[in-house]
Amino acid sequence: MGIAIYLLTFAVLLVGLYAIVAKKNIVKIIVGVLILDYAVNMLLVLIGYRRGGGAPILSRGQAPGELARTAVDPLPQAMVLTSIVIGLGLTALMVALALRLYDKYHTFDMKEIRKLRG
Amino acid sequence: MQGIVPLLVVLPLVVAFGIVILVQVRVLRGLPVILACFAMLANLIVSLCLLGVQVDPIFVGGWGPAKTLGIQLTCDGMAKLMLVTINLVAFASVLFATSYIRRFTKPWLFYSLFLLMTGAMNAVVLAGDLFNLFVFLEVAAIASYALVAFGCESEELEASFKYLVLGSVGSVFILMGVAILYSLTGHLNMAMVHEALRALREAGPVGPAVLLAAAALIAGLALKAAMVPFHAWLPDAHPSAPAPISAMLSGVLIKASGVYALARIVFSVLGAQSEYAVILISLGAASMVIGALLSIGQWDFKRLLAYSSISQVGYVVLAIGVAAHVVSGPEPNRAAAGLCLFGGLFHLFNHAAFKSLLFLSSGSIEQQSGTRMLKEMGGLTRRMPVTSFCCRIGAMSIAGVPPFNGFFSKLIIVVALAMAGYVWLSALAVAVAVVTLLIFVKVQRYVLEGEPGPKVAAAREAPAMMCVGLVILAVVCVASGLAMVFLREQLFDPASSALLDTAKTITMGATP
Amino acid sequence: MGVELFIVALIGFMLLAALIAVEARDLLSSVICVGAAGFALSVIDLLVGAPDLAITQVVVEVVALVLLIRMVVTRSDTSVTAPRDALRTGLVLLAGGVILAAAFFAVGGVQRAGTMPPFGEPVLAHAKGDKVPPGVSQQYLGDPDELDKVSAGTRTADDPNGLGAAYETGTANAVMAILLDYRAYDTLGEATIIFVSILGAYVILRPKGRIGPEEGLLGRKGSA
Amino acid sequence: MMTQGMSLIVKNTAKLVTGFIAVFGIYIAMTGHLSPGGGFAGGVILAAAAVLVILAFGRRGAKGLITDAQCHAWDGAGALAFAVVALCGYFSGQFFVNFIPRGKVHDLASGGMIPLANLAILVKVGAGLAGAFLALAAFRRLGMGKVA
Repeated sequence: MGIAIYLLTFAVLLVGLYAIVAKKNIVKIIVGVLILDYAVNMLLVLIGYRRGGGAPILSRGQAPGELARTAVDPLPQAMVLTSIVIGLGLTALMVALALRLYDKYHTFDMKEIRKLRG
Repeated sequence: MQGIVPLLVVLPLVVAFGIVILVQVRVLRGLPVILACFAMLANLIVSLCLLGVQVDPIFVGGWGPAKTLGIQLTCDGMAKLMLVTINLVAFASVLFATSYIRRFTKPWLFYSLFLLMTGAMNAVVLAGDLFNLFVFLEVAAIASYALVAFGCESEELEASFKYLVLGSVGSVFILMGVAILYSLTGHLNMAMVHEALRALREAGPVGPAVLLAAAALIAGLALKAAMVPFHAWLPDAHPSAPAPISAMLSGVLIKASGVYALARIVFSVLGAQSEYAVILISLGAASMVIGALLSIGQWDFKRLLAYSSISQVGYVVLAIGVAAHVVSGPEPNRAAAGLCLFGGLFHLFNHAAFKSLLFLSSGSIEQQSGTRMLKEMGGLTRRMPVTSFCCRIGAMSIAGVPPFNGFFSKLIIVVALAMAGYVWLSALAVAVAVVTLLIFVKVQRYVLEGEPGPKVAAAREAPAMMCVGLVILAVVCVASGLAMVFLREQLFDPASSALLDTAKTITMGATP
Repeated sequence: MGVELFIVALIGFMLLAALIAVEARDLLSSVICVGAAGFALSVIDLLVGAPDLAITQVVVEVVALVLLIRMVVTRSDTSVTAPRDALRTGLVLLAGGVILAAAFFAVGGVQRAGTMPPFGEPVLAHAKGDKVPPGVSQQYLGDPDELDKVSAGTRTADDPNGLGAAYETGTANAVMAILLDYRAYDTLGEATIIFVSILGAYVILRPKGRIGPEEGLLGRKGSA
Repeated sequence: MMTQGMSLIVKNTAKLVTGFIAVFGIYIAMTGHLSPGGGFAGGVILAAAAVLVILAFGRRGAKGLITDAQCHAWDGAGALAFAVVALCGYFSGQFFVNFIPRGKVHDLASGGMIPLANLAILVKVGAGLAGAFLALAAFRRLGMGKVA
């Protein structure tokens, strides 16, 4: 089961890669980048999972030793938080670029854009 | 002395944040320029001051060194070399930009992004932690995506989009590699990962997981460095940017976030194994040849320079790869490896100087004549004496004409490759050097000599600040060639031994 | 086992949503499918004990989705008509096959030696004497034996060294402790990234880049 | 027609809930060191409140509440505040050192500089994203004018 989980994650990554390489539409390419981000974030979260583990947050009245024995790995979560932020920043930038390109060429199609550019 | 290292990163960031606030106050409109110049000057001075000083690893937040809980900053010889290179080119570019950027709207955005990019590059170079490296790679990359599109013209937007998409694919691969390495070792600190990987290797052969991580990291970083199968974005992105940014991108960004990170990861994290070395050698050789061949046919000045960047960075990666291969053997020939690294790193420094110089002079020519096409230029020697003199120095340096620095670094690479037993690669390097010479003879013939075209007739000498930026880099080009022996002792030997020492610790216990 | 089944189902859903998003003819549906995949990811985050990520993923998804929908909805050119590029598709299939095969080896589909640790057993779960010790995260969470001593009263917490985030930083949430104390420098980078990308968006959305008449750089007429 | 924003129902609902959303964002950020959440999530929620206002009332209508210049200034100020927190540590020994007493776990005032850093990030992210959305909304009309 564990292998299936990892392989499915890589499959999601490949779908994103496919969209970026094979698609010509700007929106589809943006979608591809988003999917790539999801896939790699998911890989990181899954790496930190400990079977039966809870969130690495000490709740009131919980023994700290108990938490240290059972909690999932907090470090990948911190990494993913940063990575999500990067994804959001990239999305904002890509949307701005896409709007600007649409403004110049009136299309989202990269092929058309090349043609118009001559 | 130790304590000032983080300032290299924080000062540009703080100034960049400050500019955004200051600009809202109307009376202070002129301040961003001055602040940016002073921040860059301060950075240059700090990085030069660090040269003679032994800096121990710094643990941010005080979470070390007993337990490496925090992020480590490594300021070893290699990092110092890169810091000097980055801040030198950045200082010259920002001086150049003070005049150049006047024709763009909202120049404060430019200065803010420029400072953020430079600060992030300094941080990349100082990083001793895999994830920290990734984060600041992203900062530098995102700033450069925006700067490529700074003119908001159609071509620039398209180039920026292409660059952004390919760049983020590269980042995703790098993050994937970091994730897999973390899952194997439980550490992010480079030294600790290195240590844990060595323990794993002593227990058994290199596992598929390490290979996948290495492949992901090398592919991602090669994308950032525009090595040949991954170079598609560079010839669009670099020429589209404003000239000071082209100089930064070609001169230092692809080296800090590509070549430097590759060398660091291969030597200090994964360990110089022959598998990785072979990959580096083939990437380097392919880039060297194909970049040069693609560059011959170009008639757009900046595009030609961009293609030749691919080729010249190929030299550097080739030399580093050969050094890694030499080290990975059972009885490493340290002298040959050291010479390879010296050649590679010297060429890295030189390429930063002359390619930035050429890009800046192309920007100066473009601003005065309004064209980038070689055929429309000509006869600039009389019209723009300073610019064309600097341009000539840059062209002769990159072509490898004897008294200039490019000649020495190429010569050392060729000799070192032969010494390490790679005669064919050495011959290839000579052949590419000849092609490069031809390319830049063509550049000089069309840009500087001949009859002035109709567009160039009105051209005058560039403003003083732009000339200052050009002259600084031209002086560096000439001086680093002449002072090679001195620089080798001060700058390059510490850098190459920093790489070799970390590589040595891992190859000692390695099983083939 | 129950959690793993859920996770497999959710990733399967994500895969499906991603495929639809990539192949849909209508751009709006494609964007919405990506949003669905993002929300599925936040549910996965909840299942594997990462509520911080779940919250962040949800709110980021909402804002990103608003941006994307605004981008698509007001443009007239919202559907894809271009045929597939057979060469590139083939190339991707080939590369994808290679990557999947490499991943299959790396996650331990064939043999156990030298692969990634199996799902649910991270390095953190290793014992101290194992070949690969638990790694840095155990130090963030604290040494369980020492923490037990503190709870039992046989050790005071005056010297928090080795007692983990709760004692060393005074923070109940270990993820926040890592993010803003142990690795705060990364977070400076993170804040810088969002700053840079927003400045970048301003740069790109300026109505005009250059002062003076717009003219193409290469001598020909610029934009349409 | 977009300049006037959306319908009256949307506007009134937006008026009602915007405050709650903003307060929730601030709450999430302030308790980030005790429970899930944190400055970044809180900032995005705060920005979502601003986005709601901009969408409901149009860019012109939202002008009384949010302007470009304000967003720029707060964006920079938040980032600068975070850097200053870092630099305070720098002057008390090490870069980014946690210079404030740790306090008692589960208290609001625990974790030393972590709540401060969370607040700085809240301001930064909230203002930054709101500003970016404002710029995108402004650009939309610019583009519409050119489309045939």
